[in-house]
Amino acid sequence: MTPQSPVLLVVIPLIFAFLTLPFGWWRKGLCYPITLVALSLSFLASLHTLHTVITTGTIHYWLGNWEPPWGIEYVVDHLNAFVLVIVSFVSLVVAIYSKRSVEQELPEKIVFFYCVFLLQVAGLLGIVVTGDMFNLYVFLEIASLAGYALIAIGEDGAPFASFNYLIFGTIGACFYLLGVGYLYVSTGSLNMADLFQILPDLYQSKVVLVAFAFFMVGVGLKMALFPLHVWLPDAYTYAPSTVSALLAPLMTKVGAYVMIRIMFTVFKPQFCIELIPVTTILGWMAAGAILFGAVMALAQTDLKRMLAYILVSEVGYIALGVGLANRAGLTGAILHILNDSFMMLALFLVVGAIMYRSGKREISQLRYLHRRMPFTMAAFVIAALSVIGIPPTCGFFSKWYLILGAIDASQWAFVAVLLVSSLLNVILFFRVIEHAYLEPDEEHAGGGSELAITIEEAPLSMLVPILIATAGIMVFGVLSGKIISTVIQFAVPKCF
Amino acid sequence: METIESIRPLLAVLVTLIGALLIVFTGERHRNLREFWTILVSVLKFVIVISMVPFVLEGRVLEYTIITLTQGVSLQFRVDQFGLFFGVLASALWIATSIYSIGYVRGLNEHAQTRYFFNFALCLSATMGIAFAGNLLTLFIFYEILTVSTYPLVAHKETEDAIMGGRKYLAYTLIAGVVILFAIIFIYTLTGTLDFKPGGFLLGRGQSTTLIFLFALLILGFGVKAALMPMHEWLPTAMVAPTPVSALLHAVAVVKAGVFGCLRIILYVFGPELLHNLDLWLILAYFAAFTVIVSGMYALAQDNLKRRLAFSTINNLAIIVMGAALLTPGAITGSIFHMGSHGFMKITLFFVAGAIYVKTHKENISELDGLGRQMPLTMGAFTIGAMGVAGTPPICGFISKWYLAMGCLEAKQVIFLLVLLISALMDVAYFFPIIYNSFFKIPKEAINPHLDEAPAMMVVPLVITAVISLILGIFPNAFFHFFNLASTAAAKILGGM
Amino acid sequence: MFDFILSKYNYWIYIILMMIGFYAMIGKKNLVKKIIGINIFQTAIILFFVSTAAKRGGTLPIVEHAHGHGIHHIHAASYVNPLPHVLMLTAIVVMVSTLGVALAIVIAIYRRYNTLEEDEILEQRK
Amino acid sequence: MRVLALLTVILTGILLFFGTQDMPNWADPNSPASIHVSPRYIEKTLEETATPNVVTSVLADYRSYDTLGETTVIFTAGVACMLILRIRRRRRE
Repeated sequence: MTPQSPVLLVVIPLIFAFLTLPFGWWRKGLCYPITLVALSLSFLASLHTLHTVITTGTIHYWLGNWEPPWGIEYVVDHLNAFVLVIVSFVSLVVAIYSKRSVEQELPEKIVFFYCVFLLQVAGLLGIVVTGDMFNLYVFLEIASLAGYALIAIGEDGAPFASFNYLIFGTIGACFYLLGVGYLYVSTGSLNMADLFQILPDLYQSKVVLVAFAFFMVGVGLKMALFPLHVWLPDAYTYAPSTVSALLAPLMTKVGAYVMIRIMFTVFKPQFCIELIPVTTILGWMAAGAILFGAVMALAQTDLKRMLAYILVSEVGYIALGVGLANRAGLTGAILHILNDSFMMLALFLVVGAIMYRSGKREISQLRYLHRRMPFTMAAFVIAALSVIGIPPTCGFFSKWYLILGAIDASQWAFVAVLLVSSLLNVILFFRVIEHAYLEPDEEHAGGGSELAITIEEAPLSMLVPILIATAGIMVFGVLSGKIISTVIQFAVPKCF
Repeated sequence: METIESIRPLLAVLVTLIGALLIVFTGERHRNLREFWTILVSVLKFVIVISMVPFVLEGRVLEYTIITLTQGVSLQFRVDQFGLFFGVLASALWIATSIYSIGYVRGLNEHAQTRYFFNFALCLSATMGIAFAGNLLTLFIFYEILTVSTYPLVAHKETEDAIMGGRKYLAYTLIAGVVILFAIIFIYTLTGTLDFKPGGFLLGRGQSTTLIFLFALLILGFGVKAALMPMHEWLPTAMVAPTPVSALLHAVAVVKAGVFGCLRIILYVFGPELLHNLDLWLILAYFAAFTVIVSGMYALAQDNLKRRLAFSTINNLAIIVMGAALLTPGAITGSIFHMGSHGFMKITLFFVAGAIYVKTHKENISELDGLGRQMPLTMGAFTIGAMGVAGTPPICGFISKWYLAMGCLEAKQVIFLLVLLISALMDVAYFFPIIYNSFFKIPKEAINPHLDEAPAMMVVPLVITAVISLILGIFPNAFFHFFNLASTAAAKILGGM
Repeated sequence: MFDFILSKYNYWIYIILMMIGFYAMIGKKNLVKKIIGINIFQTAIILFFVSTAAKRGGTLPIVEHAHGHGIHHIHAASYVNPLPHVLMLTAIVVMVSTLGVALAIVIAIYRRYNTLEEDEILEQRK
Repeated sequence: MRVLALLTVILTGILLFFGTQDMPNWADPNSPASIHVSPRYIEKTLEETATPNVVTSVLADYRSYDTLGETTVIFTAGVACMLILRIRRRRRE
């Protein structure tokens, strides 16, 4: 018997999204618990899916019981089961966090906010779980539309940033659709597994080459891969805290997932490696992304914008791992999908909490913050160390595999980029940490000055998610070997 | 070699980690309780560490694997003689340092004391992890934790100088970290394993140019913390830190971790045979000898007491590396033992510098005239420490230098013997004036002629470490067969040859 | 050569349309013109899809004699390909939705800046 | 900026032109899309769905999940518009 969990994990948030409207109409306060219930159920379903995949192998779920390639099929293998768990868990954590932040930032929009929030999550999950090219497009649009709306309701510059995002996002989605069309014209199929079988005979066809190019550009726009990242910094800076915390970890990672899926399970790896030098180009773009993101981040005075540029650089790591096109590199890339989700989650949650308490996020305004919000800042430090790549945080281990992959591939330039980027991140984060922790102007005459500034920690509903994310960073670091041996090594395409 | 599964090394690491958490949650409001945790944990840790001595002396190895990190490499502790030697040294000196610290921070009414003790505990936890690490990756993980947890200690004063010192420290050590990481991953791609093995595991792997390159990277990387010249720049700058931190940095945790890393690389990764084949040992020895001489000259030129001590540290660390590079039984024994003896002696010297600062707020050597009359115990301890560093019998520095000298002869390299002698002369040259002036010179300005020592919390530890230096000089095997640990480690490494 | 151009004329039309739309999206300064660009772009894609469904000699994909008696064989070749039509029905809806959200955002922008010209908005945001 | 836009558009156009060379001719009954997958919809629609209109049967049966997605997209757009356009009610105090 096929388990129902793959479809449940998408449908549950969908149904609950519909439910938030009538219930929210009746009692505004019900939206938050409804969202939590929906996402918890979805998370449980994703856990069940992952468990099933680990124990019995790939799940094929035929929607409406129409056999593929005629009907739509959900294919859940180790790769997307892994990403599903990440997506549903991160969104659950953000949902827990959202309560106070939304009440403060968007008091009159609560009902619609949670509805769109759930749709966003449903869209992301739908992208990840599907095995059909066109179905992916539909859910991509659900996620994108929800994303545009959520970003547009942020602070002053938000609608304009969101409009830019909409333009680029639509170009990306249209290119993707065009790619689907080209593949359809040359094969007659929309099913990924079916395409995987048919395509090798057509690798010389110019239609397929162009389709591939459109896929890469389209997905590159969605995952904000340098130099297609232009929409990202503005959008994630001006979006409401909760939304940044939801989209920054997930949207780009889901994009990265789609890229891996298309490159290695719709097309065959040798197509991207030998027939056309996609992976090489991707590697260099990624190297550019890593350096560009870090350097631009250095130029920022706004903490949230700095994080947005760091995100650009982090996306580069994933792309670099894919571009290395060997087992270690891909392991690193997939591991980084997990690690970076949690790092970005923690960082954006922390910024949201700081905003909530002080309304400030200029780096120079962070003074004394370690006394007012000790736990939040501790979480920030741990996340920062993880981005830098200090063991035993999880960021170190993805770097480990990426460097391993780069050495295996004898790509010394990439090794250098990875190492240098660590150092740039040190400068980036210690600049912030110095501001928050050290107080050079002050006279330290009395030991009693510690008590002068009272603790004003974020409310518990925000603090707990932050601590969960931070704990995740530490735990995934220590458990990385375990995660790789149970999931990721099967998620890497077999021919590597 | 018999291997025993034992959780003790993990406990030794964890106990300080838990201690650190207890310190944070106790906080500023309950100072005495917080300090109680510090001392309790340091004593507990010491007990755990010495409980491993009997096993290791019998030639057994205690091992504990926590979790697999990546294929063929685990987060693993393995306690052998060399690691245990370092572990005993660090945990013993931590007790002294924590008592001393309490006296120091209370004497000066320092700010952010909780952070200070927290990071101190974290540092020690990391140091213990380094000592007991069973493979390069585990070592590296704790090495980086040590780097990060030391940063707040260096920048503790939060003055412009302190922040710059902190930045410099981070820049040097993290760049080094990156270099080491690269080399480690490279070794992993060559061999698929990173487990330490007495006598090395790289023999016969990879091309000689690659290996030379890797060796250079690793020595440069670990050499930063070990303050080998020209990567020493951060160390004198880091002297802005509170004195107990300097004591910890210089005698125990950071620089010794660097030297420990170097020795692990030389003796347990590359191994004597490979280094002989590649002729790297001689180059390394010359490199270290260069540092020995130059740092000695620098030390002569310093007026700030702590900076002079800093350069003296650089000098002694280079001697340790030089000894290890000679790869003879005597030299290795001497260099391992010198890690310990230098630890006890140098911590005494720093304790003295701190005690002087707390009592008189003086930092410069030229101001110390006649201080011996005011603080005889303190300056007496200083005399023992200083003479020990110079290698005067019967203080423990003599024994290590004796073995090092023997090692030079065994390796038939008289030039290094000369270097040793010159450095001993320089030690005398930069320490003797201090001792003489403080006891016999009549001060320019009136100084308190009465006995007026620093707080007991500070004097007691420094006297104890001085006395231990003396005892170790007379009975090198006193306290848990200290010397035996060093000599058996050396024997085991060379057993493979 | 002439034959090559003629036999694929559906593609040329869609390519030209798409380039016009694409240029409007990224080249125009007025936000509403950008949105119009989106629409042209998407319409081009719809045309492309639908044109691939055509079959010479095929008719509407509604099966004749559906309620006749007995079993008679249905030839797929006599009906055009239904799948692109279905996909485009979905895509049209997606496009309408995008248009709606885009217009909503534009209204929000207009409320804040009182203009829809990109450079004027950028001027105000400095 | 406009030059850049024009350049991008022309590049895209060239790419599209390049791809079109290998496209099946217009209304070719033997194009891959006409042979693979789609024939079944036409041939089996009566038997499997009892719907003579094949577009309907694909839309509402074979690929009905896409249609669910489609309705969700509209729903999303509607809620999104309300979310964006809802103005803060300023309390008159």
